[in-house]
Amino acid sequence: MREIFESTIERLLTDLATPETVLSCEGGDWPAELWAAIEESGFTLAAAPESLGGAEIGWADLYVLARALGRFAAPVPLGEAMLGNWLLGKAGIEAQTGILSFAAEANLSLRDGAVDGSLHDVPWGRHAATLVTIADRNSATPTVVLLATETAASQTLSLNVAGEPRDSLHFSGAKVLACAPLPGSLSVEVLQLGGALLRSAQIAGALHALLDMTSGYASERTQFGRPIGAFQAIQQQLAVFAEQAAAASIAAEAAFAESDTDFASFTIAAAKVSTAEAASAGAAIAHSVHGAIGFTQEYPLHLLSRRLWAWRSEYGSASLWSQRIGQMVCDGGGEGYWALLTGHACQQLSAPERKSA
Amino acid sequence: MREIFESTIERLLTDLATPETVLSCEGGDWPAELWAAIEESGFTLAAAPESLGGAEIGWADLYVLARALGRFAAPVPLGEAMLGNWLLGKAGIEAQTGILSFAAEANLSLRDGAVDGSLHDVPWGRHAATLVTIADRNSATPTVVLLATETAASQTLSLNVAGEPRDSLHFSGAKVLACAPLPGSLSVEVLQLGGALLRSAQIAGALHALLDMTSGYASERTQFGRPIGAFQAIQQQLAVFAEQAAAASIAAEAAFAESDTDFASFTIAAAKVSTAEAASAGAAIAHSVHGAIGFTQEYPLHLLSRRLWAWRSEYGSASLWSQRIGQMVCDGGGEGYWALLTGHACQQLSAPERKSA
Amino acid sequence: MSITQFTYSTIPVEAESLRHEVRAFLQDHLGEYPATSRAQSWMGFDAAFSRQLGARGWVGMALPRQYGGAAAGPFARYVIIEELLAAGAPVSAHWIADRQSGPLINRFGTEAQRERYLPPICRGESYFCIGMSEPNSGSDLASIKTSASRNYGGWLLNGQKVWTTNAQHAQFMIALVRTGEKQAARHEGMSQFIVDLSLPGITIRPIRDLAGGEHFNEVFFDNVQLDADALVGTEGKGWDQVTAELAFERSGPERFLSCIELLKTLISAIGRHPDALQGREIGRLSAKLLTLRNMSLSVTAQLAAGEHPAWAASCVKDLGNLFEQEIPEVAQLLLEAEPRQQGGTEHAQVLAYLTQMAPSFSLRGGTREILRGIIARGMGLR
Amino acid sequence: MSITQFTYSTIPVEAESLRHEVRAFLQDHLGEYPATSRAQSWMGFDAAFSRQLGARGWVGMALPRQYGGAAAGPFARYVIIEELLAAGAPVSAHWIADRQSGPLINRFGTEAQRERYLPPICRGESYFCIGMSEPNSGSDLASIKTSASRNYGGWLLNGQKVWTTNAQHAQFMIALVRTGEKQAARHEGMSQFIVDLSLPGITIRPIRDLAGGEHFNEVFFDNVQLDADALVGTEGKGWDQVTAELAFERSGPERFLSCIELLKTLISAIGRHPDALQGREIGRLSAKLLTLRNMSLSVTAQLAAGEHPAWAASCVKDLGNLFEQEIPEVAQLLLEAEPRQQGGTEHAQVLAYLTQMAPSFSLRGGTREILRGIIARGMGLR
Repeated sequence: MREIFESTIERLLTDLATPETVLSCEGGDWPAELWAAIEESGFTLAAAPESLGGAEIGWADLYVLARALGRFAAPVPLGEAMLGNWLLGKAGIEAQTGILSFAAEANLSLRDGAVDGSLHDVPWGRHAATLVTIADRNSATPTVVLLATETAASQTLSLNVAGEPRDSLHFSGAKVLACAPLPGSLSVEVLQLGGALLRSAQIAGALHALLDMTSGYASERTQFGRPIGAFQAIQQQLAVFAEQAAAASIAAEAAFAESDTDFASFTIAAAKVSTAEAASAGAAIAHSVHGAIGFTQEYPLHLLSRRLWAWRSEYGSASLWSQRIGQMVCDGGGEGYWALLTGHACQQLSAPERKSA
Repeated sequence: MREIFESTIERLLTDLATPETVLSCEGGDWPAELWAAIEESGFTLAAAPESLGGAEIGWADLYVLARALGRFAAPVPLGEAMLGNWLLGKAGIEAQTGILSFAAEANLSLRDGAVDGSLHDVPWGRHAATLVTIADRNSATPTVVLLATETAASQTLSLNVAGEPRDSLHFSGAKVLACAPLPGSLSVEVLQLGGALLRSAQIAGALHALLDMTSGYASERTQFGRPIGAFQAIQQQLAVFAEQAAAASIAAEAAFAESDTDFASFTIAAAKVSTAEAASAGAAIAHSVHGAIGFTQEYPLHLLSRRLWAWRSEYGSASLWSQRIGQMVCDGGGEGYWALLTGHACQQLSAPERKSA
Repeated sequence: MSITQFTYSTIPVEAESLRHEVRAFLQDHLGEYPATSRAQSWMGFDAAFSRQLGARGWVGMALPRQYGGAAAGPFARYVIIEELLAAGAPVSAHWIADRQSGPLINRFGTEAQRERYLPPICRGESYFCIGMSEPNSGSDLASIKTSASRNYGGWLLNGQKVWTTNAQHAQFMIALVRTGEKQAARHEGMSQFIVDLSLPGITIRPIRDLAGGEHFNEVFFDNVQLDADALVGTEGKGWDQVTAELAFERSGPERFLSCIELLKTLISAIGRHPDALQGREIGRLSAKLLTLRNMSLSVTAQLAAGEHPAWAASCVKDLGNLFEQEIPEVAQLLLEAEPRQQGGTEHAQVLAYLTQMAPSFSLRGGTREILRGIIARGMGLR
Repeated sequence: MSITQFTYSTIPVEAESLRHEVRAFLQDHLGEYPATSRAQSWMGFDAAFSRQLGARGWVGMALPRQYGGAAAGPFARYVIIEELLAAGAPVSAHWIADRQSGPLINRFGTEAQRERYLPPICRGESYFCIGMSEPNSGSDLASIKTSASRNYGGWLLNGQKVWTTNAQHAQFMIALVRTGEKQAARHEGMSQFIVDLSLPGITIRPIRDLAGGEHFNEVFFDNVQLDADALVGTEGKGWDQVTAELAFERSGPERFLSCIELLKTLISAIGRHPDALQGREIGRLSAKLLTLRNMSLSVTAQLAAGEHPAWAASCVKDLGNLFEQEIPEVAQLLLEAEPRQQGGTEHAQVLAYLTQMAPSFSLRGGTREILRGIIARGMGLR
């Protein structure tokens, strides 16, 4: 399954998510042809149950899709659509075709089938047709809602550091397309966790591509009469980069594998920490090895490095997730530490507090 | 002045604080000959006012003494005696000859000329004849007291990671040798600041010696047919070490220079942070470059590295002093930041809170 | 070389007294200047501002009085520069002329060159760029190929420079080019020229950077006819002159203040009650900054004393770069404030801008590996 | 080589089921063992404990049944080992025999050697050390000089080894020595021998380390007469055999658990209400540990599949070392608990001990520079 998914998405992205397309989409252009091809592949519906129009694929197998999105810096909310349809499915709502995104940051109240409030940091919010989020988060009955973006009273446009849309949408008495109670097995932070999960795989993919680009450059570029990759100082940096990329890769894969049915919050948190730290180290080394050329818009390095800088912060920084792990670990004390680590798939973090600027 | 001080102490320590002496004193032996020579030099009294038996030398000039103590890993409380006599002088008490140390950590109450309570982490407490500390710290009238160690009811012996005595002394109704109110110009944390000041200079000195030892070793030791110092990876590490040693050196010197009359708490805090971080980096690089030989007791590297590990923690870790600077900076906000940095000599940290294990 | 070269040095009172004056000037002239503009630091271009600084005597102030300078010592210039940088003032127009080209012409130029070029520099009206790197030369400047050959009218210039900061705004370039055959000694046969960028045969093409800005340029020379007096200094000694020039380039406050605006917006965004992590990191960075400034002042004192502290200057540059590049990294860990190209707070926008610019800081004046190589050489290891 | 080599792998159920058993055993046998002893990790020596483990079948368990082993797969051994290390059990007596010498003899030894050496190893009674480094050889093992020359009775051994862990306690050493002239190919002409350390002509001198412990030794060979069957494997192929052996040595849990006891005392000392800095650092280290373990398990799966993941193993080793060495550094920043050689809390004593031992962790099985060189080679850079 994974092999077919991977080869399919790779073929599709190789053709339609070229560096030129990615660059042209920064700032808000929409890659209609790419999205059409993705919809046709059926991937947007993959995680939903078969009974609700999906293919009931688990996250373990979807890992390769999210990683490929990162490797190609794909300027589309495919990961977001998969997660949105997965949550709709959990709530018993029919899977959505079309451009679907989600909001983990929501301050939304639901009354009589209509919502008031705002959604923040919505990926491709300006382009999405529908959005999944959770209303009445702090009540006894948090509710999964599906909204049509056209019913938003207003939008506030934002771009992350890679020029990807991260918009806010404001609703005032807008009718929901569908709603259903959040199942008791899911926490209200399920979309935050899902977002962290997606970004960890995208970071792993982007790091992989960036490592290949950087070691290739080091082999070709000569200075002082030999390839710069022949200098010990450069070799040592590239080795560190490879280690970090490997750590990111396995941390992200572990998070998907252990979340196949329910989100494994400890492993997801660890994945976001490991990938965010690897993103920082990898982007720095890639730029250092490339020198000036890597700083130009025409060279594709920045398509990856700028996304690494964006994604490491989205759905919780390395600090936020570290602190949540740290709180859980300290709750268990030194005596319980090893058992916690080795039994981690069953461990869940307690509810978060989010700092904001 | 500095040149004479430096050449005098260096001659003395070269003769009497040999690596063999330092090693033999670890665990608690007392270098009587070394201490006798130091007392004869008059340095223990240097910082006290002339009117009270001292030489009224400012800290700017005493920097070279403290740095030399670090360079030679000298197993004596000369810095402690200088600080103790300085504080006695501030309080109008006659300078003390003999082995004098101090306690920054004190929980001592004074009544009718006698004290109850404990002193912690006292350098060479088991050897000292007299101790300076501040009693009634949390009262309206904190008091400088001079105690005879023989009046202690009991002692709890401790050694830091370099085998230097850091003892606790417990007093119960012990008569003080002298006492006087702490001058209003001094904070109750004056001994903590003074301790941090001394250790920053000792770290700078030890790093200097360790850098020389390590670059010398790298030039002599051959592997794969050439000196290991010819490998780019080793060169890059040694360059980082040199940068850190330079930073430590100037940070410590700045703290002494700006504290010539009153302790400049911001600069002292910055010195402890800079030297503690340099200590960590320098010790790690020195051990990494030396390999196995540096791990043996017979090679003198560890006489320096183990002191760096001890001193970086004493009188406040890099975290503690960073947090205190950070609180002060945040109090001033972004707008006031640059003025704070450039006017730093006048800035004082507010009173500390100390975490303990 | 030894770390004892770093001796604590303070700014003399007369230089320190300029600080109040320049702060008042900046308050008047940049009062409303937004943080997102200040974040450009010495990349911000404003010719009118440069002329105002020139009118106050703060451009080329270290140059002799007869050319419009103030014969000021290094510390006076230090105070002016660090205040401008700390405020994020737009100094890029005159920056290179003030910092490198003016001192170079004063030191190596002829009397006629001094009289011609230095007064407009001091007025803040004459802008220079430095032509060093070429395609494929990178850190290995001995491999440059652009050449000037003697002809009837002086010199004929051909070739190409790249990564030339501000070439699109500058009137002049100081170009390092080949004037002789490539020698056995790799650094011989090079010379420096003052190239009037308005001459025929010169094409300047800005290079767009990853953040969408245009600071770097490609500059092409196609049979550009230079006058005989375009040569500055001695024919064939260009490398030695450049090396002397680089010493100025390695230890000033521009080596550690590039992210000061982000540090300021970060501190304000954190507010008066930092948590233990925020307090630790803000304090740690502040301690480093204080120490770096003391190191930089120490090198300035050595320069003022006529010494050539290449080793010490490289220490400041490398530590300074690490510090500057660390600030966006730390910032994104202290607040859940995602960097924003569009929308978001001023802090989020400054964070986005400087996160993207930070990798370029270690391209300026020697890569990390090369700086550390210089230090290792100073320690006798190579 | 590619990072895609790291594929998430879980411990098979039958191996995982051993965990409960070994935990119960450790609870029974190490209940009161103090943290300061646990902190010695795999440096702690206790022959009685090793024999108890042997009796449970947990020493040499990967060896064939006919020699006393359990023919267990790599994951079963992994579970046992990580539980022993996480508990700080004193495993040093049998550690090298279990981890390196047993597998080596099983792979390269003769049937007679297997029958003679493997059963007592599996009983936890036979202890080995590894003689590799020599004075001045350091990381450059091709430069070793200790030699064995053929004579009437077998081989005559002369020379000196150094940094030999546990030689003072072991009955046998696996020694890499020169059996031929130094060749053009630097790594030829070496062979491995099983040296009975009770033979005449052998002097063992412990080396005191910076913390006062004695783990390393110098071992001198003065005309030591070895039997013909002391040779293990093929004459002249010692280097290849050692290289194969090193693959076992680079990626196990011993590569990142050396400071686990300090992490535990630190967590307990912090208590249930970490501040923002403490929470961040404890969580960050825990995330790293989880990731390292997943990497290590991935390499184990590759070994189980008969692959030779040298590149991947070096990644685990280098990251693991960095992690282990970081723990004392972080610990001293999170609490004002000064490390104590004498007095102070148990945490302060564990901190002192591991602060001092940590530099030695990167001496084991290849320095940082060499490991990174292996990785760079795997990437095609050299």
